[in-house]
Amino acid sequence: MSTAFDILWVEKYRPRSLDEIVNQEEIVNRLKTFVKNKNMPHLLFAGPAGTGKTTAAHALAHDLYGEYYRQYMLELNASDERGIGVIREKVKEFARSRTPPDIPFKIILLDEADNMTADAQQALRRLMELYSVSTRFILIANYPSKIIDPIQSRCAFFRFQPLKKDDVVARLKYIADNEGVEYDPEALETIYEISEGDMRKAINVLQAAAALGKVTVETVFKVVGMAKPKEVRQMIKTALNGDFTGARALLRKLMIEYGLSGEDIVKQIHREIFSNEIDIPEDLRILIADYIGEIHFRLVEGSDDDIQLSALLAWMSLVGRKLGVSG
Amino acid sequence: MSTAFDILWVEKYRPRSLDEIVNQEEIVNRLKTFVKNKNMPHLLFAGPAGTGKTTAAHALAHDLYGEYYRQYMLELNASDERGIGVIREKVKEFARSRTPPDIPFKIILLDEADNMTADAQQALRRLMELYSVSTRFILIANYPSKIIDPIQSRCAFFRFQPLKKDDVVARLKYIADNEGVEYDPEALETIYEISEGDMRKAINVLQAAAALGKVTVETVFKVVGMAKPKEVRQMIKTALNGDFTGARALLRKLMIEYGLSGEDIVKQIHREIFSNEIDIPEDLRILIADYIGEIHFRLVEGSDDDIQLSALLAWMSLVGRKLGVSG
Amino acid sequence: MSTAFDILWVEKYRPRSLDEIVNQEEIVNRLKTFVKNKNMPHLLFAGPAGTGKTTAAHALAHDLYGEYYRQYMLELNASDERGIGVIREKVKEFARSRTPPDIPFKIILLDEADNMTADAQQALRRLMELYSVSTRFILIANYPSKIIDPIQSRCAFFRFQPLKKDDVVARLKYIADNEGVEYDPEALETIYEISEGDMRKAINVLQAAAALGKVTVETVFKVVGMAKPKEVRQMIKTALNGDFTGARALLRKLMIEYGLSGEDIVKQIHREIFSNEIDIPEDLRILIADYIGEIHFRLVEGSDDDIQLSALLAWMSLVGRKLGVSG
Amino acid sequence: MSTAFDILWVEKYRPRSLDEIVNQEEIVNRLKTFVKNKNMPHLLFAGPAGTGKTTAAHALAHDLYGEYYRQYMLELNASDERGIGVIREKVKEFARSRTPPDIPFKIILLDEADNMTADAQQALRRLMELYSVSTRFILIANYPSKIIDPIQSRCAFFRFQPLKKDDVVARLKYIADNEGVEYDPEALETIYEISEGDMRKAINVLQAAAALGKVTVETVFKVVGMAKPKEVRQMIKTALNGDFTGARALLRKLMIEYGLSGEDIVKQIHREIFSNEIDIPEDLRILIADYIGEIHFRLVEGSDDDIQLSALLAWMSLVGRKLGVSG
Amino acid sequence: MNKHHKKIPWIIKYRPRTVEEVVNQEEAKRLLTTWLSAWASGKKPAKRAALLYGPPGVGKTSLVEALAREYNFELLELNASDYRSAYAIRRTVGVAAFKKALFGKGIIILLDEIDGVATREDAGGLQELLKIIPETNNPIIMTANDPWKDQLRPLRDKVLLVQFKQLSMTQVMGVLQRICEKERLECEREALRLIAQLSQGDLRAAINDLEAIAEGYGKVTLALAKAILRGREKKSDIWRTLNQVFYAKAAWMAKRAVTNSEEDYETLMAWINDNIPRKYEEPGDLYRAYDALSRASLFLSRAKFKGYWSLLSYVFDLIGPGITYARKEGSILKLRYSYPERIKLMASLREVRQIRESLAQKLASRLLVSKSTVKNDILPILQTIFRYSKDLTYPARLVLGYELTKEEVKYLAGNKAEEIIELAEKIKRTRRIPREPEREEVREAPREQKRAPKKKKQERKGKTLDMFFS
Repeated sequence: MSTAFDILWVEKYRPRSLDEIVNQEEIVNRLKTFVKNKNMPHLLFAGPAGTGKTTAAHALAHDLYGEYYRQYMLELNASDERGIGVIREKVKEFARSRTPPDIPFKIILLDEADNMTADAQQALRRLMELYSVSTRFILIANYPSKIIDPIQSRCAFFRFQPLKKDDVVARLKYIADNEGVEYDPEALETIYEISEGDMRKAINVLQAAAALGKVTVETVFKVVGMAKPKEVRQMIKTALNGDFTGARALLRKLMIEYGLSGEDIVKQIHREIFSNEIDIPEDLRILIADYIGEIHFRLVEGSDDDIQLSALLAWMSLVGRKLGVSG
Repeated sequence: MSTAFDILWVEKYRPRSLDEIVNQEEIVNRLKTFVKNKNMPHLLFAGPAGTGKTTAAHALAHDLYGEYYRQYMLELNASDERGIGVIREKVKEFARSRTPPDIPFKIILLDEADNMTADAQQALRRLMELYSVSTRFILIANYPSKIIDPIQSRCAFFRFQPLKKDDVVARLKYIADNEGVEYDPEALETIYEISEGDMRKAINVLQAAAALGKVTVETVFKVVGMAKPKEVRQMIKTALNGDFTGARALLRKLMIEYGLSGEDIVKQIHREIFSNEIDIPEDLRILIADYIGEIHFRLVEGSDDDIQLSALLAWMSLVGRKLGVSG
Repeated sequence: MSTAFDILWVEKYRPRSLDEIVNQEEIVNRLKTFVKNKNMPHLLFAGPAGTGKTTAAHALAHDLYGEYYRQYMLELNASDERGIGVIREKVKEFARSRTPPDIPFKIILLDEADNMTADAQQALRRLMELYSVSTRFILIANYPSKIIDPIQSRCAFFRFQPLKKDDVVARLKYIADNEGVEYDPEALETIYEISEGDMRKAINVLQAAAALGKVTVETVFKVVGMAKPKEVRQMIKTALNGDFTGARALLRKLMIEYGLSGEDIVKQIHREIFSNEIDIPEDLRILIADYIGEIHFRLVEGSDDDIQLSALLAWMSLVGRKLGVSG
Repeated sequence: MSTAFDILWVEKYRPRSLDEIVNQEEIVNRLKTFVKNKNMPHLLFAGPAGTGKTTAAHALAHDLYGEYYRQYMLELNASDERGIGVIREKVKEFARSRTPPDIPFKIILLDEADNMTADAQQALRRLMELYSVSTRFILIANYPSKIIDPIQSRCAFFRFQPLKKDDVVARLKYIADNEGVEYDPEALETIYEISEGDMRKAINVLQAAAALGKVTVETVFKVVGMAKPKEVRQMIKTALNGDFTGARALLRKLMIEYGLSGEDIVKQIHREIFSNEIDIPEDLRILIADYIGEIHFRLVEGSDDDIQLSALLAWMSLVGRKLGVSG
Repeated sequence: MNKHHKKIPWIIKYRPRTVEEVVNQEEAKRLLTTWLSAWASGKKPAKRAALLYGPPGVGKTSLVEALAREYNFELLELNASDYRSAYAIRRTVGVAAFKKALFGKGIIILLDEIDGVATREDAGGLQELLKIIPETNNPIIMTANDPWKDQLRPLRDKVLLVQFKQLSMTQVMGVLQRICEKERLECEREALRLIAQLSQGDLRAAINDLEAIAEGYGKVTLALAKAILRGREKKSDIWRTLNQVFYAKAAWMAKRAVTNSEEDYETLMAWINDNIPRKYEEPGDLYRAYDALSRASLFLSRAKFKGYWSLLSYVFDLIGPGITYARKEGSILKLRYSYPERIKLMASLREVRQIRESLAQKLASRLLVSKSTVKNDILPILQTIFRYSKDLTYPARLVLGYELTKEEVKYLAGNKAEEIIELAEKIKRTRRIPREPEREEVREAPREQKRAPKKKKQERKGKTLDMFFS
């Protein structure tokens, strides 16, 4: 029974070698040269979540060392490991361990390197120098600007692009078919929209939705804990029509029925404001986008969901009324 | 009614075993399989307040371990326990304690898990891994979106739906009959409406109404009104009439007599402002809601209750007088 | 291949003796007197990053003790070494070590001294007294105001000025030519602009850009993780023209294609607002600069990048429309 | 040469006996009676930093016990460990130690007593009674209101006043003449202004400025890491005149030329806003101060110096323009 | 000897020796005498410990010492300068509680300043004490300034509470007068009046001040008193500060007034908070003043909780000039300043919040909900039931069902409390309560509660024996 919960599709369908990676071609080609040359500099992989940075690093190691590559690769997570001290210890120990038969270096993979403080990065830089003979670092970061210059200037830089819609949908289809999952094609596109080019997230959503039965637009929204866009739009329209009480009733419904938090809802309102499905005059959109910024900030600071969202809806009905929008 | 003691009906009529739970059938069925198999993954129960999440967890434990199940279940509340450190200690100690005779694991119940910071959740994740051989976690959350992905992907997910009208009304009927309470059937429906699918709230209202005599629509509303300090509305009216000093006297009374915190009172003011029972022009309502948002933010940042509420009242008397509201 | 990544140009081209330092003439002259006299007081070097403070300290020691000066100089980093306790131990041990043949004192170089707490600085002061016979301290700080009075009053004070454009560009040229790097002259000026008088940063950027091939304006912006100013200006203009939706499309492009974080983009907008390349009426600039402060703070507090930058653009379109700017 | 930097003038010129203290006459007279009577109650010395509280305590002990008074006085500093346990131990041990030949009690000096936790103060309070036969306590506090009532009621209270300008300047003159330091008389007054009646700070600034050569207004501002008030006022006035770009140019100059941090500048602006040199309505001062506070908060939370100070100047230009202030 | 005696501080020299000499605590004396005579006659009273509370310097400790002498008890004193961890309490109090006195009728165990038991260093001390109290063979007396502190909550139900009143000015003066006579000092009556006034009922402070003046000058005149006691002029200081704020002529004056004020920020803000409406009248003025105060409070909390002390300066801007220049429309009212209600009500506020907290704790574990749910959802319903029930036997039965304390019933029932408590007691007396009440309904919780005391008893016996043998 527990197995159903143990194998994640993101693991199951993760490409094992560079050849299996179907996008990021330019990057893959550069990495393949390293494999061919049996040599490489330190690497810095940057780009949004779910664009395959970690996968690429593993595939590279796989192609360099073969199937049992993990003994030659030390995986660290900068936000997991407490402090540079721990990292230093682990690197030291790893550097002393057995070297691969064929390749003159081992690999240290440091995930979320941009989460390290500048001080810790300075210490890291020194580690990279110290062990540069026998090891290569692969640093993974979402925001390369948070990596200090001295490290950047020591690394070959790879920028991973967000995945294209077709690539993601094709992959989801492939997995769904392989797993014998029923699905509405529309649902897969919805998954792409929600995951914003993050392949890992997309596959996770697919798996979660599949657990509920056929994958439909409906079930997708259910598992990601989002309200259906139509209902959110309904609430926005009601508010802009000046019917605050009505909009607030819809808000309560979203909070209670979908179990959405204030931040969830604000983000969805923000998303809908910019969708084509809703016809809002530009100047109203501007006003709302501005006010949403304020409300989101207050929520982040810990203010009460209900209070802040009521304020937002109240405000929307006021401007809606003033500008005579009919939603 | 012959015994000397009485307890609250929510306690008295709480289902003890899964069989006694009359709604959330799909969930109950899935949970029963766990009992039958004497095995289960980690669980995540999400859904609005009063839909029976905690009750289900206890019933599950009851059915697994029998009447004295509490010795095999560690109950924690994330917002009560100070920090992950405390939780870690308690979990550690509990894991070491006696194991149940028949089942290979003990249960750790973590309520309000969505109130934990992301960092604390990361630490929790590690705890779940560490003790996964001998324990299972049941996490309870109002907002599943606030649970980090790595935890979600390790748990079987159960979404509790708000209860249906029929279910709630039937339950109320059963209790009322059992307790020998007279009632108008209509009143029970009113109770359902008011409690928004929250069974606990519904039973509480029923009990309070019954204490006043026959349960009628009238008494239900009366009870709901009584359960809110009447001083709140009076304070709002006094302030909007421009009488700051009078309003503040009422504020002090609320704080001293009811022991309410600044946040409690702000929330109640907010609720009143948006209720239909108080007659305020729409744009005034918005102006007030906006300032309430600001004051609530200042309170959350830790500033003084009394001062912040005085400021709110001062502002309300100002706008009240300007706009000539008579509350 | 790996060598190319191992030697940092900042190291390779660092001046070794005071004579090789080409700027900060006044400071260099004062330091040379110390060498001539073979005596000096404690020193405090203050000034922005990359103005040569550490380099000057090393050059001074080099000129005092000769090529193997490092045995007579203890280098400590206040933010690296954990606590004053560690510093005290190291200083104690160092004071006991061999004295230079010719000079009656050894040097202790304490970098980032302004990062020490006031308490630690008090302890440091006592160390300076205790070992004043046989050692001299050189304290390095970005902000001298963070050094406590009793230490300041014991030190000769040197303020390092930011480097001039010509100095920096000339140095970059020299290095590029020496390393056989191709470059657009314009690119070197861009590097100066970006590094704001910080020589170390400038050289690091040069090296990183050179790793990608010919150094062009393009590659420079690529390695520093910044959008091209032209694109940022385009977005600003679009917003100020009142085309919020258009501006937001450009924003999404910056975020996704360049992988820029919200903070990166806000900083770049702030920078462009004050550039000569964009023609903004003064009152508009005022309004925008004020609002950018708010938005940057919200981001620092953890609010959502997309929401906050949308709010900023919305607000810019709003004022743009009101004031009838045509960008 | 090195000696000049080793002896702190605050130490060198600290009065040794009560007779040498030239200000706080009333207090000194009362203390002298204690010496004459060879008896005293517990004492509480309160007042701002640098008004001679610690000096007076030492001088009193000196006059009571003679030159080697330190063996009869136990000094506990805030930087020493002062948990309850330590207080209990140390005081008990000291009380048991040798008594002075002539005076029936020893002295325990507790510096910065207002920094002790309430718990520690509770422990202290009973000790004061228990050992009152053989010891007297002198408590030193900046904020006497932080001393718990039961302790206050056990002590004779001495309030130290901030020093008068003439006293401070005269003392600085005396020291400067004695040390053979050249100075502008104006510079000494500037030192007084900056140190706000804190004699210790004043002497430290004098010494630090003297290290640069002749003590001038210029060098004084240089060593305290402050811009010249005139320049800060210039920036404020420019902003209030509505010339935002001009004000910002001055800001950049302050940041780069003086090497001031954002906090330094914010503090100086705040100081100048209330000066008479800037001619604005009083209520505007408060409005600005409030906004400065907000900006200051954002800075300490980690927001960007340049962005936040630009926002501040922008805001000031805005109100300046609106209200037609001419700074 | 005599010379040495002279050097003893007056607060010790003139501390009351007999019960008679303790000034103006008749009610407390009566309660304590009755309680102690019960002990003396060998009948242990129901509550085996007493907690004396009241402001400092009103004679709590002195009275205990005097009583011990009068009733011939030995006195064992533990105060905040002694360790009071669980271990220390067990070793000292635990032993003394079961010891027979060598001389006299028994041992009074005096735990001074029980509110000063440190939360960390003395961890477990109070819990240990709670175990000893119901069993002790000797009277235990504790003193405290503030009995409503959170940590003392469990103690309050188990002890005899004895309140000590603040001394009046005349009473303080009387004592000072007597000391002057004994010391053969020349004392001006007006000087004594000032000292008494400034002491605000703290006799110890007054004696100290008297000594400070007398020691220095050999006489006590009004002029000397004024000169030397300036530091204690708290009240007049706050009035001066308020005047300087409300009537300031320039921003810097108002700012200086608040910066130089002796009061801590919270107290100062409480004074301003309560006195704004006594000076300002126009709604606009009121609003501006309160908004400034509210911003100040925000800055203060940021300074305090995040450690950004540099932000304090803005607090002063806002509560000084910010208040002054809030007045733009109306004129200034002539009402006299009033003492902040908030400060007066602090104790009762803390009390009611604590009752709410203990109710929440009790109900949360029974109802399987969080404490905040109890506070926000359950308590209002209970209040409705307790206040408006047609038949009060119903709430009375709930009192028994949840073993509510009197304090808790008072909170829930308001003015119906007495009636409900009486009813509950009647029900308890008249109906036989089954050993295991409502087995079906109340499963785990009550059983745990029943089991717990038994276990404790065994533990304690073991410990007592150990103590005798060690």
